[in-house]
Amino acid sequence: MAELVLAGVALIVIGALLPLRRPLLAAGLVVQATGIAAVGVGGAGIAIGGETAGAAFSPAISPAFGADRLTGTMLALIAGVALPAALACIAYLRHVARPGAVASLFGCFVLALAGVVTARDASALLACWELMTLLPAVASLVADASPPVRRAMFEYLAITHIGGAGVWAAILVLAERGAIGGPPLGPGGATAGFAAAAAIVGFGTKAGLGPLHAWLPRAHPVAPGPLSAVMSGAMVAVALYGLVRVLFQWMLAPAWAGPALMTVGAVTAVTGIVYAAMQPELKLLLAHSTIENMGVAAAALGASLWLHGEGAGSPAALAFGAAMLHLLTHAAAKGGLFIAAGAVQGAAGTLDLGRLGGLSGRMPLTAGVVGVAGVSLAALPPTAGFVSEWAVLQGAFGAARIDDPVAGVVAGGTVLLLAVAAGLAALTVAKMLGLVLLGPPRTAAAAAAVEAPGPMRAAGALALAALAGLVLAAGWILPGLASMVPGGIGDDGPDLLDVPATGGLAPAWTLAVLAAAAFLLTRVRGRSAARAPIWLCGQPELARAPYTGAGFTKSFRIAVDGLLRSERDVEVERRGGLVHRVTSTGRVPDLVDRFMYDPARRLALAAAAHARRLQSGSLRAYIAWLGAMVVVCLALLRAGWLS
Amino acid sequence: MLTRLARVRRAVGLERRPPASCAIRLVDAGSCNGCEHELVATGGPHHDLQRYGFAITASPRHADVLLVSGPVTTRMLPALLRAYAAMPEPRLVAALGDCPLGGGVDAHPDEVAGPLERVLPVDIRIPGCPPTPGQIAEGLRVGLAALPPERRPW
Amino acid sequence: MTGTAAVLGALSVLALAAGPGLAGLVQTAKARLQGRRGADPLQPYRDLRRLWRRSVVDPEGTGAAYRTAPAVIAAVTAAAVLMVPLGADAPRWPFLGADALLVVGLLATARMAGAVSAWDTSAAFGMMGAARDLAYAVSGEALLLGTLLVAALPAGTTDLRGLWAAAAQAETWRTPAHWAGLLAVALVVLVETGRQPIDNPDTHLELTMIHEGPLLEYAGRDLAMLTWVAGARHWIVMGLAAGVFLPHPSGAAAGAVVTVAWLPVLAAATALAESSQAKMRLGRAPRLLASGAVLTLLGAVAWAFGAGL
Amino acid sequence: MAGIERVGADAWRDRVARGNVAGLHAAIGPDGTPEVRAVLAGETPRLLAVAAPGGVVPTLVDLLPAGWDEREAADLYGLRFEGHDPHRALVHHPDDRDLWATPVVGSDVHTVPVGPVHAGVIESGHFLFHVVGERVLHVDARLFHKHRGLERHAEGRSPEDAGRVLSRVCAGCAVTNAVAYAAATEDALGRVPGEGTRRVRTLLIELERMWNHLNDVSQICAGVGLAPGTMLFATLKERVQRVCALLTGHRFMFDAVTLASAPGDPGDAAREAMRAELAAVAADAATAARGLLFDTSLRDRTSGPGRIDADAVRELGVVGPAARAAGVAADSRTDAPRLWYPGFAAVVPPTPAGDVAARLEARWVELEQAAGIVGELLSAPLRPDAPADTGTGTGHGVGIAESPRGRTVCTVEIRGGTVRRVHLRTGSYANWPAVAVAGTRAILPDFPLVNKSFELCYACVDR
Repeated sequence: MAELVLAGVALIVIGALLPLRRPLLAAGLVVQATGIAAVGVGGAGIAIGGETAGAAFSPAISPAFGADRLTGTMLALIAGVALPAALACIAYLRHVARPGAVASLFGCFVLALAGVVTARDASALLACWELMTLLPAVASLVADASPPVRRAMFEYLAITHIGGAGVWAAILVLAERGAIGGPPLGPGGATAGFAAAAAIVGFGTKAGLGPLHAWLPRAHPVAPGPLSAVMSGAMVAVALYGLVRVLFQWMLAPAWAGPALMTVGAVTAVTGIVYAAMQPELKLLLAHSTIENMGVAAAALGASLWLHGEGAGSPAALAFGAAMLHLLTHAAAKGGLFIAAGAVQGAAGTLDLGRLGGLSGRMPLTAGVVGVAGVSLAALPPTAGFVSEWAVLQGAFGAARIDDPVAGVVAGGTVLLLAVAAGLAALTVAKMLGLVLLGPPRTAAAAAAVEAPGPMRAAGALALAALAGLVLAAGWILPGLASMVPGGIGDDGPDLLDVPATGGLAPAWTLAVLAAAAFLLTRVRGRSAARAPIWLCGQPELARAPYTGAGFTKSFRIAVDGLLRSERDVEVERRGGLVHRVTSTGRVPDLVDRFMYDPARRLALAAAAHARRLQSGSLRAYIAWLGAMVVVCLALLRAGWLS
Repeated sequence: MLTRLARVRRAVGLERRPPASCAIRLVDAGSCNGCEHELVATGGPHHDLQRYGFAITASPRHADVLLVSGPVTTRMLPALLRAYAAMPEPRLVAALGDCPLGGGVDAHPDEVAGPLERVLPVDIRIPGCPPTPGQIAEGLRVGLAALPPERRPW
Repeated sequence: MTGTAAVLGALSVLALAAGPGLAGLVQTAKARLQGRRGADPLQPYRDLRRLWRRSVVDPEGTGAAYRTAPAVIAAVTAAAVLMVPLGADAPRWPFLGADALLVVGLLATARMAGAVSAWDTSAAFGMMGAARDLAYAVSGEALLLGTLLVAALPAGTTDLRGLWAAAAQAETWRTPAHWAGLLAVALVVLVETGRQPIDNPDTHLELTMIHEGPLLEYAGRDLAMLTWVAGARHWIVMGLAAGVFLPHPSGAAAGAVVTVAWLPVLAAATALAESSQAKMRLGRAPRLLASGAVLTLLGAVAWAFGAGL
Repeated sequence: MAGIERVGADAWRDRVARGNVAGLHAAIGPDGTPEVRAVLAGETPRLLAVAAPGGVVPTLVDLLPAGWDEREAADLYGLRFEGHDPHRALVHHPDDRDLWATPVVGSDVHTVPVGPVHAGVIESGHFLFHVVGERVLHVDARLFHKHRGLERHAEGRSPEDAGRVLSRVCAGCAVTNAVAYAAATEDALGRVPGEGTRRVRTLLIELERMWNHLNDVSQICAGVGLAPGTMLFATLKERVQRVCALLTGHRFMFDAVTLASAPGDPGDAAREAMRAELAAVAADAATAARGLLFDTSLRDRTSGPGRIDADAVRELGVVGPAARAAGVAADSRTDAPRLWYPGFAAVVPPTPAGDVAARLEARWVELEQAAGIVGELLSAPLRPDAPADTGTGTGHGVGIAESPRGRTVCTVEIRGGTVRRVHLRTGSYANWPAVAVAGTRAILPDFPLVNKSFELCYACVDR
């Protein structure tokens, strides 16, 4: 299996070089896709087979790569998103400025992701980590160097690097203590606390955990479609993978880490989905939803860590498996949705939710992807999204049983917050499905939309297959994933997720039975269905007035207006005793931006005015500064100041 | 309030009616509001149309009977026809009051398209200006019962 | 499968037919409280038979989402009905399991199918109802999950049969968590059956509709399915309330009888609750549900403190 | 006899601005040119007219709440009001929304069109809500779906026949409209009814107020889904209507008030039974009202939405209980020489906040007041005047009566024993624009409640 992965990597390298010659663009991407498929199959083989390949983890600072079951799982996840994305690239890159360079960078980005999960020492890990951060920014700027993209990428790099310092700090401390590959760092002392906190901040930033999530909704939407699919589906998951290695494997996490991670995750989930629901643009909506899902996965990891610390092995393993399954299901759904977003943009020329509509009849396959992935994202049974959400909630229920007063507040609160997030996810997905797929088309462009070109359709079909596969295989996958932490739970076979202290789930059978029942009910619906205009209280068809996105979420906003502080202004123009015209403006401000980033930005700008001499404005200079910072950190470490 | 209503119910002492089921949608096609007042009163404790299994529904899609009041003004005619078109088969039309039957107080000929018979097939006729709640309840019950069984909603 | 399990399983299947009767019971009780005689509790069945014989209508411009929604909603609701706990020995359906969280999920799926069908027709009242339904579900799901959490803590499982068994134990009744759940489940019943002060199933004011709004377009058998669903939801939430939170003996036969016997009581209580207050203003109802959820959180905290045990 | 004064176009705006205008309407003047007439209310109501040669007259909308009057006159008589721009159709129903609705713009704005066929048993009328989801930005009311041309139908007939046509304008205000028409006709013919007729007419108009107010409270309860309240007040309304039927032979008292006749005395025993029954209804209503007053769930819904304060009342020309609920103690019964209201004083509710709750309270206090008047009038025999012939008179007349919804003004022009023009401007007509404004400040699900707190007639407006 490891050989397959290596072969795949080689193919991706070749595939990344080919597009530099323009005629070979499509061929290069096909080679890349083949390589990605090989990596994915190899990774899945490793995950299932349980073999370890390549180097083992080592505290030495010398680049080494290898794979274990967790790595294999992550490789499969990366490939699951990157494979359809690579195919989608073939169609998508026709629209960008320098397709060859972007296609090449796409391959490099996938390699960087694979590098992070296969890295077996600190140097390889950090190098791949930095590449993983930089490459999408470079690719985005190559594809489109307009000011908004430049600004978004600047903010992306600024925030991920400020937060990313935590990754360096945590990894270097652990490496220095020999914990990577050696005995895990003990839970006591300031070092462990520092490492855990630095890891949560560092990896959490990259995973989109609040409050350092602000880069994500800026960067993901401006990246080229297939690239944003990989960023939103895989890159954030890789970040949480890093957190798993640190907190679960290389150290015995301090007692506060579990509850803290759970709280951060639950709060992030709600914040992310609240703003997802308010977004007027499809990719912005999807990006905010990614924040939500990473919050959910982080909450499950927190529960697992906590239960682990309390010695509750079996529930801890379930929560861990839940987090990993959630990453997988989210990757499949989000990857598919970003690819579909690319198809929609190609067909309708916009992603403004107010200018789409009625695409279900015109783009059936894309509509299928949006529909199935959306329902999975809303965590509705019997999709894989529900299975993972169910397992996450079971993890939180398990944590609530911990004999500790804090558990009631944190775990109980997490259950409620996750429920709120699930409710909002349904609202968001319903809004997305309605505005994109259903109702009358809102513009002429939407009315004239046609299905995406061949490669894009193939990508969509692959995404659908991944989602379907996850439903059918959830019964195998979840116990398998859970068993990747010590003290795994029993595997009762493929049909019933027969987890102790639950009533069990049978996703595949549930799907089959519900689908059969629904099909039978549509058959008995009555043979002659009369056509009639929609009933509009006696008004003619022209009175049919589709809802707007803001209108759909208004009922919710009214209930929480005190918290959201939405801004609204209605101007009534009166002349000669008559109302001439009414103008309404309104928006929901991002409160994290307003109360955290705006003051911080003002402060930073003021500081920058003093430090203008250091400011060159080029990306290279920032990287140089960053390198210098790392050197300083290393020096401090050596001097023993950081330990 | 609840105890007072219980007293009203005992005082009125309505009988249970033979079970039936019928959904009715009203379209006011230009009435003076008298028929509407009396139709609302039919649902109150003194007459209680629901004990017959009759319900006034919110949408013509749910309705078996289209109940029309008023002389059918030209401005209401399109809406009335749309309501009829919105109903699933089989559908019935009932005229409520003298106006749709053509016997009500006359309106200006330019402004009315009625009587109802001129625009829709009328199955049930409930005369009166306006018919009292009792007359409406009886008119509907007897009118529906008089239909051939295959046309009866239940 | 044991004999008891077979009997309880058969009862669950019978429950598929019983939901509309429960809704009819609420309507009859409401009519009585309003000083009317009203229709008898069997009226929903007569209505269903009438609707079943009428033609369906496919509004122009709608597609598969509109046409399949009633079937999807009916199918998932039927699955949820089968899961209502009637005893500790009830069968675990091999295709469903017996997990409480799945019931929450199935209800959410039905809600989503309704919202999607509303978007498909894009008629204002359906949209309004769907938007409100989903907005209320945000705190409604927190309430429902919080309620299940405080039931699951003493029971030690989310298996509905285990929850049923726990409610039969005296120790469970000594935990504040259970009492918090008991209070919260009353709200769950009102919100999930779409009743006042949250929603008004008898309203004829289209601008105030929640659950009724998306139904306005449906006719014939589509409407019959959705009408059955409205009744079946009564069975689901009242059955959950009775099985998980109300006292009953632990024996299989007596337990099932008492659980089912609670349902008319709950129906009457629902009618009384509905008749004694006005519908809440939009925007306030979610806050009521949220405070119910916070109540369950207090129950969970009390559990964590080990209070009462 | 109400005179008519014709002024030139230059003096028109100035004269009208100084008067107390109770509505405008168009008519055809004696020389065949169209003209616009304004009713000037006061001790003796008068008519002011301006000729519209070429169909053009200066607008008044910047001076007084006459928007609907001008729109109606423009639609029905083809007039153009200079300065009233844009003219939006009111009676006519063009398909193009731009011709009748207000433009409301903004990225998230959409519309919710409701009616003319409503989900409930409600009269036909269309409302176009400009909203963002639940938040109402603007409401366009499009009534006149039930326009039957009754005024035009009455014209050219004898006063009696015209009265019969007008008696079917609206069931809810049948007596008020008949009284206002009779007063206008009698004014035009220079007659004053005797005390007996005045007492009977007052009795009937207050009976009508009683059942209407009971109905309105019932409807407000329905608006918030408080079914027991709905049902209880519906039974009380039913009891009053049964008394009406006993007294006049008709549950809505159709044709009870005509130029020629009024119902006679039912006999002491029957009259006493009616008086006792109405007193019992009033007592029951007071008890039930107290129950509602202390119902916090109801209070929570009614307090706040649909606020029309005293300033808005004056600006919009609101009349009736809606005005009094805002603390404006205006009531045409305080000065009603053609009816019988000795010592009458307008009452305002205890908390005249102008919201739904205040309008609900206004119904209660007025109900009590009406019950008192009815009780007093029923304690003496009813002795209407002997019928009189309307003859072949000529003249203009104005009749004013206070309907359950506010001041109803009827103007009649009779020439040679034939009605040439009759115009009915009811309390509902005056108040509809205020409903749209009150709805603008509400959220969508509160609009039905706001609407029911006014409980205006459509039939009265559409005619």
